[in-house]
Amino acid sequence: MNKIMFFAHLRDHVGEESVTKDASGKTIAELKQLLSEEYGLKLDTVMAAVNEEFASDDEVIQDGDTVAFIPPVSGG
Amino acid sequence: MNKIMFFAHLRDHVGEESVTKDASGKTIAELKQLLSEEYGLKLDTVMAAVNEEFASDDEVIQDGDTVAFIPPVSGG
Amino acid sequence: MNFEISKEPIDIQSVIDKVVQREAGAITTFIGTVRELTHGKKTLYLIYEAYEAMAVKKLEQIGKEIKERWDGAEVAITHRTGKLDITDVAVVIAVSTPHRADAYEANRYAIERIKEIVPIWKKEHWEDGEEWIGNQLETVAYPEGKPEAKDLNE
Amino acid sequence: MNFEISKEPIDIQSVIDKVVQREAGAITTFIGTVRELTHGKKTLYLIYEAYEAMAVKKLEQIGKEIKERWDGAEVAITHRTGKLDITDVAVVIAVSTPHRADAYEANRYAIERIKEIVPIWKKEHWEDGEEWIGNQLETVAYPEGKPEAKDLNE
Repeated sequence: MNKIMFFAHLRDHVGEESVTKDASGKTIAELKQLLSEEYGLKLDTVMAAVNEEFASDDEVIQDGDTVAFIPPVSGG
Repeated sequence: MNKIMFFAHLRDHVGEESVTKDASGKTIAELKQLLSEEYGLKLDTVMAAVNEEFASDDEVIQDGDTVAFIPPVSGG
Repeated sequence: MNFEISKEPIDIQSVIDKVVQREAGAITTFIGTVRELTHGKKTLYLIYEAYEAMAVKKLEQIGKEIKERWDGAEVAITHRTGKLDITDVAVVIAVSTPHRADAYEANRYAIERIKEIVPIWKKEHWEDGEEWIGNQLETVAYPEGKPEAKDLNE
Repeated sequence: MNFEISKEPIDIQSVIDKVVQREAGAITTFIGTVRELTHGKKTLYLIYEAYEAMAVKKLEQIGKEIKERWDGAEVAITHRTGKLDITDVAVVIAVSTPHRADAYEANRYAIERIKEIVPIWKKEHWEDGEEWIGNQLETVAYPEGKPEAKDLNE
């Protein structure tokens, strides 16, 4: 299983800090597509992180990985 | 009369923080020449200030003016 | 612990203390504060949210990048989260180096990198609404909202 | 009293407090500290001497120059005098501005100007001697040891 984390407007939209899903074997792009359909999220300009490191769209998710969606940041 | 102030190595050399002299009517250049002879000071690369403002070599000293000699600064 | 995310107000002196070194002649700090007006619009307060574990890692990465680029540099960064009022301190970056030019440049580099790669977001609250703010880079076009390829997996 | 010469240790936070403003999103500070090694030579301690009345005036002048050049800037500077040990703080410059690029640039301007026009001198003490140090400008040739004509009578 995988922990999927949301931040900023994504968190507000989904209404959860994280959800648990089996995403193993899927690419980030495939997971984005799935979540877009399930929650009506717009994820095409959103970065992903796998286990706290930025990940590209073609990275394949392993069982146990934590996936986070990172909207454009605005710290500082 | 005029208060003539010395700083840094000039103060060490003269052995006084300041001396009192009548320099009125003299230019800064003339006062430098006089002090060079009297104390063996090398003042050609030293700036002067009159009443706490930088003064050029041709400025004429008035009675009551405070004159200070300002070696290259090294604050900060 | 030179790189921290803090829910409490930041003690600036304690961030500075982390970079004091006998080899340093210069320490620069950048203190990001909550400004009342942005594009003429009045901010009431901000909420900062962070992906804390990853944010700390990315701050550490920025510190590492600085030490590689500026010889003898020490770096400490603390970023606040939660509700911040006008003039509250959101971030403190302290950099020490042997010579002052490096201290300014390395510090500037740190804030620009924070605005590129550190997962922290702010929500502005105005009298007539609220909004999560996208990237705040003032100088770099960043239309896709994602870090450059070079930033990935570093 | 945003511009001071102090015989006592400088409280950095109190200098920063002077430039906090609701319009500022950025505060930069420069903290000049006593470095142990200069050109490989080991400093034991420094003595700073100032022409205090004129130094305060010249710091005020620098503040005025900054406010003219950088819109909305606030500036505070305190310079220490007396005996300073390694890592002691010699000078603190705090600048606040609405936007961060200005805060870095204006702060950098302040330290360069201090090294040009403010009558403060340091005497370095080493194991084998001591010497009053001439100008410390790292970037500008200044062979005559005097400010540019434009600095006079400003």
